[in-house]
Amino acid sequence: MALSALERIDRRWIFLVVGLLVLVPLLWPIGLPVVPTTPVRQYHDAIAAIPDGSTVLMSCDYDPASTPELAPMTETSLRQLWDKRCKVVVTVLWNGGAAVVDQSIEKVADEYRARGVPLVDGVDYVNLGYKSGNEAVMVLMGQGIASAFPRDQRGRVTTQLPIMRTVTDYSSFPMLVNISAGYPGTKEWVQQVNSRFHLPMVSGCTAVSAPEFFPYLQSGQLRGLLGGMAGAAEYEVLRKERGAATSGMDAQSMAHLFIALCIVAGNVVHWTRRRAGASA
Amino acid sequence: MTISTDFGVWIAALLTLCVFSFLYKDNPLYKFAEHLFVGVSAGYYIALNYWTVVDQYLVIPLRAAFDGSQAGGPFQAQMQDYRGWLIVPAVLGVLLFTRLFTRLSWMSRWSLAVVMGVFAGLKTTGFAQGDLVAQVQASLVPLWIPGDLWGSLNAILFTVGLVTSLLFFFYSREHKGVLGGVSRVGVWFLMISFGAGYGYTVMSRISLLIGRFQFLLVDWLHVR
Amino acid sequence: MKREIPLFLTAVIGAIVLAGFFVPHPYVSVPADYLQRCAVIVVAFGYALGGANLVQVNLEGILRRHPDWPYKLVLLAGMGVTLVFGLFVDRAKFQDPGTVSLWIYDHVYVPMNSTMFALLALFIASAAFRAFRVRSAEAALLAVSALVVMIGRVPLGDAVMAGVFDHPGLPEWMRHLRLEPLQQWIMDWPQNAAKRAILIGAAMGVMATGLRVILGIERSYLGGSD
Amino acid sequence: MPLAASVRRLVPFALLLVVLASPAPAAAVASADSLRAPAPPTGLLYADVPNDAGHAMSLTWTLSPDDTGRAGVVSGYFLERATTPGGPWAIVDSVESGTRAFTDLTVQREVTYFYRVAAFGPGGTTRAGAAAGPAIGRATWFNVSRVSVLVFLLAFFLLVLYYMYMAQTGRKPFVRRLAGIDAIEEAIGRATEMGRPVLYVPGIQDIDEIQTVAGLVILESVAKMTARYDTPLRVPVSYPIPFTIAQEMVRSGHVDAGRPDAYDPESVQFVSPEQFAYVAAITGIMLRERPAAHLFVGSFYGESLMLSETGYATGAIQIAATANVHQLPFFVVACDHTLIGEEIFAASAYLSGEARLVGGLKGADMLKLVIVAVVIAGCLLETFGIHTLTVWMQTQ
Repeated sequence: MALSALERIDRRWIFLVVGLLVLVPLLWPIGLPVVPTTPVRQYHDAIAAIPDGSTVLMSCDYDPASTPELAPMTETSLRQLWDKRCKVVVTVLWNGGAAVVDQSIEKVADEYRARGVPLVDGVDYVNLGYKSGNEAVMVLMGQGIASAFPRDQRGRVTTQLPIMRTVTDYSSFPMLVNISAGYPGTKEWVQQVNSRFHLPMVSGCTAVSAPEFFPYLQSGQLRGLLGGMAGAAEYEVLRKERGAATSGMDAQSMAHLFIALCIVAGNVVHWTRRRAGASA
Repeated sequence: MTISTDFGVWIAALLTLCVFSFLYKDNPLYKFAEHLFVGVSAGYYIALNYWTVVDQYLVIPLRAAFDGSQAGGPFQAQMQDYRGWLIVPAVLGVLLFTRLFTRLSWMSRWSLAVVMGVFAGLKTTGFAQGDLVAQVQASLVPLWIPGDLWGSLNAILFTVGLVTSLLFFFYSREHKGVLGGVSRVGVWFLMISFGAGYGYTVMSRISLLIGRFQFLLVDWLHVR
Repeated sequence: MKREIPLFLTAVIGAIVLAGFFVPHPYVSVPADYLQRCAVIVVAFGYALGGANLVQVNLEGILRRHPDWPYKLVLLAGMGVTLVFGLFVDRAKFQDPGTVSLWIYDHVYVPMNSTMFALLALFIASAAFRAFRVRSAEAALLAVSALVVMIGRVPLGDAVMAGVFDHPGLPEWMRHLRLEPLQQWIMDWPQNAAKRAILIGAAMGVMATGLRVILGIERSYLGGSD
Repeated sequence: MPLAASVRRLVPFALLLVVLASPAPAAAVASADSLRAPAPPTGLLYADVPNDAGHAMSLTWTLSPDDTGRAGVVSGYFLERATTPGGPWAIVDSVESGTRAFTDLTVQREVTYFYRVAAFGPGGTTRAGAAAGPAIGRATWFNVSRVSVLVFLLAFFLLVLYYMYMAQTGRKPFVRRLAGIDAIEEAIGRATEMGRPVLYVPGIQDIDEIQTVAGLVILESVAKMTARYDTPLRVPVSYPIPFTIAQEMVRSGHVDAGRPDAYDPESVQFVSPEQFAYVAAITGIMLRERPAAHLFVGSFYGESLMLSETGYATGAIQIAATANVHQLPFFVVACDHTLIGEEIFAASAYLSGEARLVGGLKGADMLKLVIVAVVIAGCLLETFGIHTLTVWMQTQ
């Protein structure tokens, strides 16, 4: 019977369909309209409300595995901050991440330089690089950013960098922008820093962890939330950019639709077979 | 369409395909990539942690503490400037390696004890403030907002959901009678939240696949 | 003494760090800061221990000609090369553009790290078809909420629904039935309530574990029997 | 960082600002008016920042009457500090015009300081007439803004300790039996009927993950049941230490069941900490040995769906327990029974009957009742416009 054949289908056929559904819209985009949702607007507006020219802490806690979701957020956030002439101090608490984060920063900084905005590493922004120790590092930073990160990603002494002249501890920043792939990340920043050092924060996170952070958004512990690639795409739309996240949304839509179909079809096949089995 | 001529991009693309080959079945190409990955990441993490933590937190300050350049001597410690006292974590770090030798491995417990103590202290207060008190505090909301029926209904729904879900995890009574009914409502809320979690997890995983395809198409095959 | 000293250390250190949250006075905050720094340093050493462990286990596998020994050789070679360049050739600047270490990172570490997790996208699809069974009312709630969120969260679902519900002939309130507002409502209210209950419950679990560790009742982390 | 060094670091910065500010855009439209020295700021007030280690002093002042918000006479203010009212004065920092407050974070605890503020502009610098002081940064012994956290923490600790004590002295508090435990017994029963093994997976993490510990505790009870029924058990483990503990647990389960002879050391197998290698090994066992029951108890990540999917296809009874919330949906839809979240800890407390675990569980239960009461009371108070409780629980 056809249905029972469908139920025992080799899963590699399903892999193939998903692969094609993702591949085809990447080659021939449909350009579905992306409409920003409330948490994304809140994220955008919270950053917009930072006083122009202030120094912002941005912790990019992810590694290459999550770059499709998180690198677009990092880049768009940097653009929003630099458009406001903010200075950005970047830290990384994931062991695989410092170099991919560095590449994102330099990519965006080069865009500005190409447009004649002379962003200088160490003056307008700095990547303080990686530290192991998760929550312990966050609390150490509360006693002094420079002493928790004595040298930056390039090995320069942090206290000698012009950008660090106005940076002492968390009180030097009006806001923390956290881009988070899991542990350590947004949850730990909320627990150890947001309440303990009263530092307002926004979070861009992977879609997996987004539902867990909605309670923090509701409670005001987070001022805004970008969840996954869809969140990143909506943020790009708000900023009138057309980045990697937006161009991935067609493929994302197709795959979601197919998986939804899989759930429905799987159950229909199952129930039909059960009914057939019961009547036989 | 002109394929990349960068050797590195080719290596990256081939390794990507080796990993994808697991989808067909577990095979030598996948195993090769997996083992290479484990080795390279272990090596990378060691180098990273040496230069970013051990060198900066330990080697440089200790050298400065004992070369006589700092006023007050090597043990004149103050907040964030621990000088010679950093010998203690250095010893603890080295003791960790006794784990490799069965007969000495008990010494590594001292190092573990420090880490466990610090994290127990940090996590206990972090969760108590951020996840317990702050979350409960944010749940204290007016159940009736004059002039906003929709908002009031949502606030009531939210409170019911929170209380029933909390009582689902209550073990001191059998879940019968009223408590049984309450915990059943709690399960409904939990199931809705798991459904949302499912949807978001699907989104995450698909995004990662899109990211890899973008790499193969754009960086390797130079399509578009 | 092999267990008592570590248990005592954990208790004292845990108490100081815990007190550091409530007591800003330097008599407490300075030791707490120092201990946190010690922990960060020990954790960093932990990575080296992990590496040494890998060498020990895999070397043994190779010497005993374990069936997978050639792969273990690949593992050790990868680790050795990365380590030599990272520690001795590129040194503190090992993450700077142009170094061999960064080349290895970009072209070996990054693609594999990303692809390993991308595999799950495909497994999730086949699991959706073959192992997502609505067997009860509760599972039905899960399924409905999953479908609404999955489709409502991406442009396609919303675009299709917008075409239907935003039809000028339909009454205004029907626009709220579109999937995007519906999924947002699910996220904001019912799922948020349940997630908060889980957060609060998990917080108590962590606090109880913290208390047991500090009091020396929880000692599984010490391992071994003596 | 030593005080002197930090001040030295700041001086050039402040001077730089003064220099930079003078030929600012304002100079282009400089009128005679903008070249006069600004009127001084007044009313400098100091206050020790509360709830800290005594390293911060907050300063506020009234703007110079010439500080009109437009660039012109006042470019900014700088703050100076001395340890005696007569000087010598050192610059602490400078701020932009329009700023009325500044927090000096370079204060030494228990040292007496005097502050003064000055307005500067293209036309010169004017200091306020009087210095403010003596200002002393004092270290606080208790951060009062965190009192609600302390109250909840202490209440919880006392509850847990009380019930642990009760449990140890033989008055074991009542803990209900979970439906999941019955399901496990049923599954083992069915495996026995079918003459097939039981597969037990204690999660993918090392022993430092508390769920792994719970998984191993539950394994002991499972081993006891399988030993009693003489049903083979398969336990693939991902890390070395949980592996040795798992062996120990299975052995003692057999001893408890009175069947030490039936213990097969080969039933516990060390696989690999690598996620996909571990999955491949487990799915291999599922397909080759066709266990009739799959028990997944511990910490799981992305592999949860791969395991439960393959397991589902074999038609085995599947029971899962994990506190990793984002993996629960995959278990719920593919397993016959799922222990949700903290139920895994409740199950391990129930099955082991250990005083410390039961005490913790019971203490958490009581705090849950307190929280439910607080939420209901708080919502009612808020509904009637009374904010006392909400304000008290506000923490910093």
